[in-house]
Amino acid sequence: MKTSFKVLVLGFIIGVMFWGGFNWTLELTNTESFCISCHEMKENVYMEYQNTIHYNNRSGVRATCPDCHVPKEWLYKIKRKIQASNELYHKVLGTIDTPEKFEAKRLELALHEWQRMKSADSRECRNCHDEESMDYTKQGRRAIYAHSEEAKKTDKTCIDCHKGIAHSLPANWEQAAKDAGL
Amino acid sequence: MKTSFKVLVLGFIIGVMFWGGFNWTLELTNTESFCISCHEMKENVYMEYQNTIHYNNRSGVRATCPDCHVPKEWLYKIKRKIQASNELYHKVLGTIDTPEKFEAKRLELALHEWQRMKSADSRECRNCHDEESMDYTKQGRRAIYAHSEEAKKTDKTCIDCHKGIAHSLPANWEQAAKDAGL
Amino acid sequence: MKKRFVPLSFLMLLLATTLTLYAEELQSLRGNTPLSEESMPAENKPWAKDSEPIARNYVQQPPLIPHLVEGYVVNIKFNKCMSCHSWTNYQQNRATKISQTHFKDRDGNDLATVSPRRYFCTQCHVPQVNAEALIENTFKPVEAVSQ
Amino acid sequence: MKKRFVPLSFLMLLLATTLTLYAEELQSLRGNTPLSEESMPAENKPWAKDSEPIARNYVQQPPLIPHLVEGYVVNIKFNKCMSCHSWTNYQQNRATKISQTHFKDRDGNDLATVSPRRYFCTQCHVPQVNAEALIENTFKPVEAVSQ
Repeated sequence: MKTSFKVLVLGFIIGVMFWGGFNWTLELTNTESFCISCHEMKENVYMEYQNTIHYNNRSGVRATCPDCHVPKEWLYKIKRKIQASNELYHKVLGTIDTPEKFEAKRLELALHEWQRMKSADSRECRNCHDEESMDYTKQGRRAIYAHSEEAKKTDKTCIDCHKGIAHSLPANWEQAAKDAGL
Repeated sequence: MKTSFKVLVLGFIIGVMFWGGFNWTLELTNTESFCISCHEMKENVYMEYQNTIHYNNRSGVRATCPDCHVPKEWLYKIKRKIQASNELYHKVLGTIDTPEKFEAKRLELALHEWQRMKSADSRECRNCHDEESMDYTKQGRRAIYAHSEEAKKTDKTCIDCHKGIAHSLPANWEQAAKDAGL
Repeated sequence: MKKRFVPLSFLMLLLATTLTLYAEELQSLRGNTPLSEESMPAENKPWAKDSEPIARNYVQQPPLIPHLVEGYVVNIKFNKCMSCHSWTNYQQNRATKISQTHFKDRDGNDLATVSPRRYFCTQCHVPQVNAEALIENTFKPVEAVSQ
Repeated sequence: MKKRFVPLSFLMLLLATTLTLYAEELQSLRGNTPLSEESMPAENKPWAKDSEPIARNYVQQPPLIPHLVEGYVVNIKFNKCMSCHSWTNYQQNRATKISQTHFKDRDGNDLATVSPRRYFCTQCHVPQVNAEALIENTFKPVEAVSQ
């Protein structure tokens, strides 16, 4: 009895450490510094992102890679992380290990991401940009119209209009997006 | 041996559930809806906050109660949560359960929070507003001067200037803050 | 009786015409839309961004506010304007200090603090939007205030 | 030789005076600060916020851009302006459509797409800042373009 209690406590401690460690590691892979530890990310998309408002702006509120590309809710996050194992596979293959290869794949990769965002009703955009908190009167004329009338009339989601705000757009993306229904 | 392995697994599962459950509960107490479940918060500070830029702004990026008042790093968070047990005690006592009582305590409470923020170099402000991401050229003349020259010259931290941006200021706060070295 | 009726009806016609013309020129914020229909919202005029002090146009003009004042509270407990424009703070904040005239009551007695009738700054000092003047005017500032 | 020298030196003096006067009027961005000292940075002029279309001042004037264009990319792969101002998209975005003149090459031949010499929009169309004119001028738009 005494021994099995000790074993129980041991199991408990291992359980706590496992779960804490698992989530800690998960968060470690959920940082910008982890993302740009691959030169594929650092030399292409990260460079482009640095010229955008999500990197540098008036109030200094920055969105980093995982803010847009990894869901915040645990289940969606795990799902995305498991899908990302495919990225490890292509990292080993070297599928996009030169800027030229990356450029050739850019449209395909962008379409994947747009598809993911649209199907989730731009969930990751909305983690930060909440419609309820948005003061249209502080926006420009075009944004007021787009947000208050156009978007509601046509049931659009953020990514429908806001493509290419953080990274360069692929050549001929407009037709490709239309064909894919994005 | 077989039994103690089962006990170990049992302990492991309990450990995982305990740790998962503990953090899940911790996060539940770290939401705006939890904060304003007390009428003390809902009828005073929450009402005031709704008129400010942290509630409603151009881009719809909102800061909720815990974003400013609870540290994000685990250890600091736990420390603040333990201190918050004092708030439960005063909730039971009814120390600030009318607007009049709250008003009478406002200066004291504000001084506590300013002290906490100043001593942590406005850590919670900087969780969102990173100096590195801040584009001074997009700010007004006064902000450019204050951020690029005044703040650096005098080694100031956010809360030194940005008092009262989310809640009403107490009467005579200026002298009281000066006396407290804030 | 009949004699009087003619000029009266003429006057009424004149009045009606004038009112109609006037109504077309001066519009409410909802424009000419009938009450039974929903009008287009008036165009949103954003406040002007911070600028250098704006020159005055006449003697005794309360200076215009050349910066954003959104969310600046002036109430019984607190006057946000004073956190920069008071005599204590103006130097550190490189702001214009509040005029000595604001320390006098209506009888001309000097007070130690800002006179209550001068406490609500935006009663006289107003920020600007980048909008066209509703009515054109050709007012020219006097030489004394135009540098 | 001596005869020629006098008017030459006179001309040089005149030139030097003119240059000096000119130098005082026309300043570089660092103002009059000597190179050995650090100059104050020039004042930051924010781009004008979105407004209604700005009236043209002369025939053939490229219309000014009445909105922010920061971060709008125009490169070999992509022209951000065209995502609103192209013939395909202008209606949905309530934008001015690109002029038919932009589909002609320099020899006057009609093309199916925007002519390469017209592709870089901001070469001719420019956004505005709320700044005073560097040099005052009294130019008045012709009647044909001033509505």
